[in-house]
Amino acid sequence: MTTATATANRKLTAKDFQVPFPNDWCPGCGDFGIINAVQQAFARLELEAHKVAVVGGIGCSGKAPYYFPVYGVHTLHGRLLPFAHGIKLANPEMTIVGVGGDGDGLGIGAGHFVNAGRRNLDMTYIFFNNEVYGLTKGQAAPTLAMGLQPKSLPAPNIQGQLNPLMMAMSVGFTWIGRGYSYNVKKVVDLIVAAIEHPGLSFIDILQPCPTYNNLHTKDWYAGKDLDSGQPRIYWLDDTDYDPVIPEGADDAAVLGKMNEFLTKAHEWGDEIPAGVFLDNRATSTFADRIETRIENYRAQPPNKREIADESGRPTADLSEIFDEVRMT
Amino acid sequence: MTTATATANRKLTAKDFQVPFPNDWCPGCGDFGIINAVQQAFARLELEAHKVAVVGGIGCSGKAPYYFPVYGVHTLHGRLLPFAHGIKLANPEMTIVGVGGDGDGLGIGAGHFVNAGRRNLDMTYIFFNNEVYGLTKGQAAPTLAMGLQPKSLPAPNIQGQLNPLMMAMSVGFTWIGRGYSYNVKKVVDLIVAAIEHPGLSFIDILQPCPTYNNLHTKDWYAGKDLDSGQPRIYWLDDTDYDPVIPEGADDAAVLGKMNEFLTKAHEWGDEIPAGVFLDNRATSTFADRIETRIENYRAQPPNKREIADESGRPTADLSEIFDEVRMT
Amino acid sequence: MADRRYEPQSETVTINHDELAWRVGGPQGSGVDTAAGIFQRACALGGLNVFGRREYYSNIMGRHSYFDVRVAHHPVHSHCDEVQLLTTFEDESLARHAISVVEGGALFYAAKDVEKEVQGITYLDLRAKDDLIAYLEERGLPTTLGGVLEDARQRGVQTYEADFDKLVESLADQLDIVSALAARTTNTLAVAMSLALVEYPRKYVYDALAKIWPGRQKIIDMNVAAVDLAYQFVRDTYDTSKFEHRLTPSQSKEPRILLNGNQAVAMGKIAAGMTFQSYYPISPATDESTYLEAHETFPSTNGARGSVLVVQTEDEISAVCMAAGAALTGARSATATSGPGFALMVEGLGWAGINEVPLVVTLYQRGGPSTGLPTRSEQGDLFLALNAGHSEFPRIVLASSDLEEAFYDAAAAFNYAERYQTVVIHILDKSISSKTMSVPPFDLERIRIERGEIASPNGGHEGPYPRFKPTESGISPRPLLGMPGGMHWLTGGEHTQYGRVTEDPVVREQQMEKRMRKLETAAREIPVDEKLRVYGDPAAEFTILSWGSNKGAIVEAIELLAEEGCAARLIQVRIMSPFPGPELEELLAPAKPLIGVEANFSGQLAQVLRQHTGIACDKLVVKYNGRPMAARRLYETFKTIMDGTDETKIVLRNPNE
Amino acid sequence: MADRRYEPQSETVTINHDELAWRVGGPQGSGVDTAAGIFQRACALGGLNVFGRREYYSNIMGRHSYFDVRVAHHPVHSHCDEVQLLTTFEDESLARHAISVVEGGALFYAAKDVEKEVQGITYLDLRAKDDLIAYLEERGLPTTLGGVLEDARQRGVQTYEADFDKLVESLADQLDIVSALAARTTNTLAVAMSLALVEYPRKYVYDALAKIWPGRQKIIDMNVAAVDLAYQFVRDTYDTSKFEHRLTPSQSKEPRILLNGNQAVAMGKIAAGMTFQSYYPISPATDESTYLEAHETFPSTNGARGSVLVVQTEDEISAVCMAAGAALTGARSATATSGPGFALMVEGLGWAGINEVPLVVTLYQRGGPSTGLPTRSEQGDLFLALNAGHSEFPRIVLASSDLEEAFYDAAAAFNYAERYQTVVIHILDKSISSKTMSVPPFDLERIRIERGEIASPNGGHEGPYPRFKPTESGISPRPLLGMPGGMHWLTGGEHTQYGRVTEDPVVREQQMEKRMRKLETAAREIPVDEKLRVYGDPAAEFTILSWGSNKGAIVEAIELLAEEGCAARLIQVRIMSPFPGPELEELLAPAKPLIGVEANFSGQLAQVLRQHTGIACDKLVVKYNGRPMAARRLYETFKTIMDGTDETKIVLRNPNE
Ligand SMILES: Cc1ncc(C[n+]2csc(CCOP(=O)(O)OP(=O)(O)O)c2C)c(N)n1
Ligand SMILES: Cc1ncc(C[n+]2csc(CCOP(=O)(O)OP(=O)(O)O)c2C)c(N)n1
Ligand code: SF4
Ligand code: SF4
Ligand SMILES: [Mg+2]
Ligand SMILES: [Mg+2]
Repeated sequence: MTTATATANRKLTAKDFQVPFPNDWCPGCGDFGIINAVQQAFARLELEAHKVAVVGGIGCSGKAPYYFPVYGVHTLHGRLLPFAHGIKLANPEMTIVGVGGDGDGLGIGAGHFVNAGRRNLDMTYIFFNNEVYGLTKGQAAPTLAMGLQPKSLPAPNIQGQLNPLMMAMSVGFTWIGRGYSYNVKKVVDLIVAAIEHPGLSFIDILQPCPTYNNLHTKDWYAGKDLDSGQPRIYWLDDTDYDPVIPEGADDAAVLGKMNEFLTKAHEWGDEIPAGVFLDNRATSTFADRIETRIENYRAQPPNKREIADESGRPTADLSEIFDEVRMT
Repeated sequence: MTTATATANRKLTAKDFQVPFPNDWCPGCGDFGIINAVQQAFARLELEAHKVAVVGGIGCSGKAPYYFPVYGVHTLHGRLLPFAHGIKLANPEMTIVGVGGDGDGLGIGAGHFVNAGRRNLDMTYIFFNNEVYGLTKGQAAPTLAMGLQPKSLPAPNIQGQLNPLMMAMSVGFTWIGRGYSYNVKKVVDLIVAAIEHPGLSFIDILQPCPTYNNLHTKDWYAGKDLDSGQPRIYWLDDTDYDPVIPEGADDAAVLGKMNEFLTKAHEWGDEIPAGVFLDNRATSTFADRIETRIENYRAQPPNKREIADESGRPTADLSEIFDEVRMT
Repeated sequence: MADRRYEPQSETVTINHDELAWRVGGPQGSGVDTAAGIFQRACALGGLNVFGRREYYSNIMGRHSYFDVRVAHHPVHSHCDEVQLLTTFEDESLARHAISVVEGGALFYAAKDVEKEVQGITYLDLRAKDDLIAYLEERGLPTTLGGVLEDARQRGVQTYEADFDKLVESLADQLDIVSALAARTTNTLAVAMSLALVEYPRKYVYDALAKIWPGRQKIIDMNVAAVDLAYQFVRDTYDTSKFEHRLTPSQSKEPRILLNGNQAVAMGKIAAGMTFQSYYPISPATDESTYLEAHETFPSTNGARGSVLVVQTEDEISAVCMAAGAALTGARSATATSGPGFALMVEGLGWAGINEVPLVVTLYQRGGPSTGLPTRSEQGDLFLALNAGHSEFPRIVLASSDLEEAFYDAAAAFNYAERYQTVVIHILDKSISSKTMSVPPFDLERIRIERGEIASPNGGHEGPYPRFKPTESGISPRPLLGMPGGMHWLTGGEHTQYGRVTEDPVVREQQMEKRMRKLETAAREIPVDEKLRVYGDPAAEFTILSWGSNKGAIVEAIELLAEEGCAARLIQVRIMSPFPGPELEELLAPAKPLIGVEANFSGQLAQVLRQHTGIACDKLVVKYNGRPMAARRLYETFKTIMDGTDETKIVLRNPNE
Repeated sequence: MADRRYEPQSETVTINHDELAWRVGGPQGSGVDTAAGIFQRACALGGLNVFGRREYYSNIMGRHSYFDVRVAHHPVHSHCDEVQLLTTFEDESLARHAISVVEGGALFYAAKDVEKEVQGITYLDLRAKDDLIAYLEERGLPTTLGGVLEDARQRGVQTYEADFDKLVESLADQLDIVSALAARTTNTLAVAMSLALVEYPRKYVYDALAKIWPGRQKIIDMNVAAVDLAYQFVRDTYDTSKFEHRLTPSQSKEPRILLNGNQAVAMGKIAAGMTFQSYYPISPATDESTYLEAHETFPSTNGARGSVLVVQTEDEISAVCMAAGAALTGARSATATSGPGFALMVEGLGWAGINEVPLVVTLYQRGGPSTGLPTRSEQGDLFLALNAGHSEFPRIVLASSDLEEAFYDAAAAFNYAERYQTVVIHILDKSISSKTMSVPPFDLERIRIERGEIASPNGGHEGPYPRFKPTESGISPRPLLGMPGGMHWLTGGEHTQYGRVTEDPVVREQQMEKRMRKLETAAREIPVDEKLRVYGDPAAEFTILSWGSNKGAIVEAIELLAEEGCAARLIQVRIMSPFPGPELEELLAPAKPLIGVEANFSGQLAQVLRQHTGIACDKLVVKYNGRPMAARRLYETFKTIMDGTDETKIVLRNPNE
């Protein structure tokens, strides 16, 4: 395992973003496809490993950071967004990818999810949507539809379902996509686009959990139970759906797009749309906004500012501050 | 102050729901209108005081429970929904009214807001929307638009704005309205309807904070700054907007209503809609769902079940439970 | 001891030949739990006493887990670090546990693994690999599982090879089923081979299968066939004479139930009349709540069907607030969690404290800090349980040490909560929660439900009800939300007797004093036998102070000492708040030496003891590798102390668990 | 003492006539803060030493607030329960505080209030009303403010009536402005009347106005006119000879800044090079963060503009996690909160602890438990600060006692955090945060920034960086997120040296021991003078053990004792973790009696002392009504103890604050 850096004579490959440690997800878990896709996306983007942080929540999904030779941060249940925000705000040069479960993100972490939307900080949040709490053995996640009973539940789910796409849109995520973990190629494209988007990106990944979710399995997504036998998932880029809110879009344009989004996000059942749902280029990033307060924020971000001279003396000059309260 | 109970020869009035204690909101605060309205609504609904709990968050708004001679529960910052849920679930006979601020509900409390939507428990949540953190002296609430600078902020707000109506709809509240605190009459109607709705109701109340919100003042809502000089607020019941999703509505109907809702909820500026935005009668209540698991839930709710005989012996009969694990 | 790595960890212990310490290991999800379940049930159905200990990774499939089962004619309360019989069916279990089989013991292994390099075992921790390889190299043995087996043989262990694939094939042939299906009996085969080896009557194994898969006759039949095959195979294949242990069923057929700690607590709660439980999933607490969910309704002596409303919340903050809300209505209400979840409940506990809400929180400690060792055990949360909350409010903290206490304490917690109208934290740990034991069915006659002082507000007062009226005991009659005439306010703020917020300094003092007085009342009223218990020779000077799940192992260690004529006693502290300082001062006066035994880094109980009494432990015996203590290791340690070791802090280590 | 209610609370104290204890009260939002600000600045600008104490309700407008200011030629570190001069301009302040004016003192009151019934004062607490009415009735006085005034006169207090409405009218006339505008000067009028009474040169008042409203000449002019009017009015109207106190400016013009505790901490953080602070608003911590927001950029000796990125988060959980995330990149990072917010940070602290993140948390204690007394003071959170988190990790807990310590400790906290790579909790309380003092400008030369061991990973290693490599000190060089070659993992789970999660028992022990070793290292390295400080006569047996904001009052009390020839010393504990047990054992050996003084219910420091050393305090002097201790009350209490009282727990009460 060495530092992944593209050099003049060598392109990076997914291998550069793999680690020689065993992985302990269940055989056939949808999570594998996701990390494969992330590895490929990193390579395609030619990221320097030390400038990347993969920040995980807690859950099977939350273990994903262990599988990249970058800065891998396995945080607390529901808290990947605040940790990721802290890292990115203090070191804006880093590429931040959040990886977390649906329980993590919309159960215990929902408050951060909602308020992260308000900031539009430049990072990508990959949401592992398996409809269950995997690591605690199969309880209902907030993404599980009411009335369903995956195998660990003693009775059908009595709580309603949240639609992660709707949630992301309602709170202000500016790039929203959906992937399917067994279609790695498409997921790679989504991740690349999400990382390239300069604001807060969200990817809902439909991630079968063969161990606990016996309802929405690989076969189900493949439509094996349907008369048509056709896969349930179809791709928005094969339709004329346009996810873009262009820079400077007016309110009516934004509202129009939101309505289209809503209609698409609502689709489920025999036909499930995937791909890019929203690409909002009209909203400023958090870094832009910080610059209105701290002009040299990008040049002198919190992690870079020189705070002491060689002998450890503070560089901060408090004379102005003292003057405000100076009496004699 | 006596127990408010309507008798054959006397109708209840708002007075029956007032208390003889001083109130310490700032003069002119929008909160006064809200409690007046709640008191009138209680009277109109002829509620028995002991069957009502007003559950508050923390903030100026959170103090509202002190102003009713019912069970008044002043909880923790952001936690009114979990406490309210606990009370209602254990004693389903009670009428529960939540009263809390915008910071309380969509800042620190956002996670509960989101997940309460999944349950559709029969209670009413009155959301005091003043766009600031009143009690901590005027910081930005999550409802404050980006770029605005109410007087306590040292610089314009750099975080985005959440739309409470959108939020409530996205997560599953089944009755959603908006009021304006200086129009008490309309607020009374809204509260009555919200309480009568058998599921989770949400009322966004535009609540001027004369002390800290110098932008959206009574005058502003009255449209004094507009060329027209007309009030900004208009009422949906004066339009042909229909908030109802009827019982048994199909998916397409639901989606259609959501789109209409979205369009209305998005309106802001010179014309601000208020009134009933959503009245969803198609979703089952949490109590209905619990009954699928515990048949006698309504007759023997947690607070009523007889758990001991006169001599304190448990009524629970564990023989079946022991039998499952009995070896010899 | 720090570098005693892959090596036998204890003196060889003599355990009677008619009892057995058995271990089965395998990858998570491969049926290890089922195997252990069959084994334990077979033994328990034969009237034997069973003690099971489960170790597993925070993982769903693939990582190593194992089960230790001790079986005896007398009750057993602890596992052994070393076992007499080990069953493995893949590489990792053999590599990890061969070293823990005692001289004269035996192990089963899968034929196909012999050539496997230790280095190539997928999930074996690097540290463990390195140590094992070094151990084998030192002894000139090949660094393969073959080397491991050879070492075992050199240490006097019988090694029995089994070709599980072949056995599965024969079973498939015999039943005319596909091998994939037959392969599901691998764990049954392994268990049955163990039981065949100790010549245990196979009818109990049949019965066990019926218990495990009630009503699922096809599966039972297939497994019965597997049992027969295994018994046959052992008889035909092995020389069993070298392995002397034999297990005979017991004549006595006292009633016994076999269950784990999570279940015991759940049952205690049901018995106590709990009607509401909120929870957010977290190991090792989840199983209690999911058990309750699966037993949401049950019969009731009054004819009506009883029930517990179990609500899965969005997080632990919601769980604690919801439970508190429910408790206000008079419902007996609780939530269950472990360290990280409890950490999130701190603010909610304070609210319940100042509002005098009878709230029960069941806290299953696991390895920490932070996410720590989510599926391992530690007694690390005592400090937090005692101090969770800013400023001060009275709380009862109650620590159970075994399944019986877990049951009765779970029930008692509600009495304390309602009597003292405050937060009760019932502490257990992972090792109790996943420990299985055969115990007499719990006696509901021992439970009396006391609901504390409930107001009857219709007695004619005017205005709001003085819910928080200062009293001498600190306890004020409480109206339940919904009672006519009982209206008052509740607030996290300091308040008047009506519950209205106040900042008046005098009222503040009154309320603070009123609340804290409840702790004195509780200290006065709770019987000393509930506060602490003494085991062993009460007159002994050699005194062990401990709490919680260590009890079983300590008591057994004391018995071993007693057999050698060494007197010792254990003082088990059960109520941590109000801390029984005065009682302990008296009891501990003659202690010499005083030895704190705890499964945490710094001896938390010992520190709390000193905080309250000034008494310091002379020695501290601690274990913080996330695994429970074994009786015999404690026995050895106590001997070392009796022999006059200089060490004041002795860390129990066992790299092989 | 418990029923000593509305009554003078102290023996009449003699304070030199050239110093002054002054109080101003009024409804929140009516300008009390401004009034006090003018008064303090006027005094400070005259070279006097100023000490201000602010009391206010958790309310925005209308509830009672008051400000105590002590002014002297010598430094002052404590307020007085009794004052010499009281300024009021409405009913409630007069009703509350008249009783606290000493014999020979004076008060101002508004003419219009005299007839007002005590019963009719809107926000006066019921308890306070009842007590005041009973007091007046006992003395045969009318239960009106007239009665209150009459009582004051009987007690030898000068009462000066002012018709503020009339004064405002004359001002309006004089300046030709509307009365509503002129009425805004009411507080200036009140302050100026006080200063006129003590014949303080009015030019300092003018200067104070300019300081308060820099650049707002119109407002200044109006207030200058008000000052003149008030001085004139006092001279014309009152017989000032009966009030003997006079205030003269000081000749010495040593440099002084006037600020409060929140500002001192903020300045310390800026000086220390903090570049990131996350926060969620909460009293009494908010003001620090909003001060930082308003001073987000500042000049820097290296030419570049310095800055602190301040982020308002959605809650305290986010605040602590975000700050930890930022700290991982090498940014000096902190968050500030108070009890309820800190309660929510417990899980996050554990994560920072196990990941060895240099994270500073500034904890402003307020009255608890729960929401408690949000704007009042308590030292109730020591237990929580020491024990927040399940299981164990090393933490530094540092408690400041005054504004200077607040500044230097705020800076030192980052050195500790980075040196020991762990969580530092810097504890203060509401009384420090809102205390204003004139102090010498802080000396940045006393600050040296030490960044601890930072890795230089490009030094040629292979593979992930061994971030958590066990070392003797427990400290391992840390790469900052973003450094080339420094890649490793971070996890709340137990981990290998690379930060990968592990459940290996041996690695677990190594990491646990490595982490906890840092505490020993810190205990060894931190100079004793940082750990604790001794005041008074170091040879005295009479020993007071205390911490935090009580220091000022205790030191003054000791000085008063010394004046009478009674020797006493204070031992102030500053570092609470690692607790300086050995140092204290030595220091406390001759203590007789040992008296714990704390602003909490149960003597938390005293208990921590006992936990670590076995030493118990002989007496406990506590105050838990949410208000700080006054020097003279402590002095009286110490005298009682010297006189041999039997009481072991003495509660300081003052119903009139
Ligand atoms: C504060 C806290 N509460 C609970 C847990 C226990 N826990 C671990 S993983 C998990 C749920 C994981 O579900 P999800 O986020 O959907 O991830 P998945 O395993 O499905 O990928 C929970 C509740 C925890 N670690 N921390
Ligand atoms: C855990 C916690 N954090 C912070 C606070 C401090 N606090 C009190 S009120 C408040 C904000 C109130 O704002 P909002 O909810 O909008 O109510 P408003 O005062 O505007 O009605 C905050 C942050 C608290 N009480 N508890
Ligand atoms: S439990 Fe489900 S989500 Fe977790 S690893 Fe297994 S298959 Fe994947
Ligand atoms: S601060 Fe604002 S919201 Fe609070 S009481 Fe005053 S006006 Fe009302
Ligand atoms: Mg999931
Ligand atoms: Mg608000």
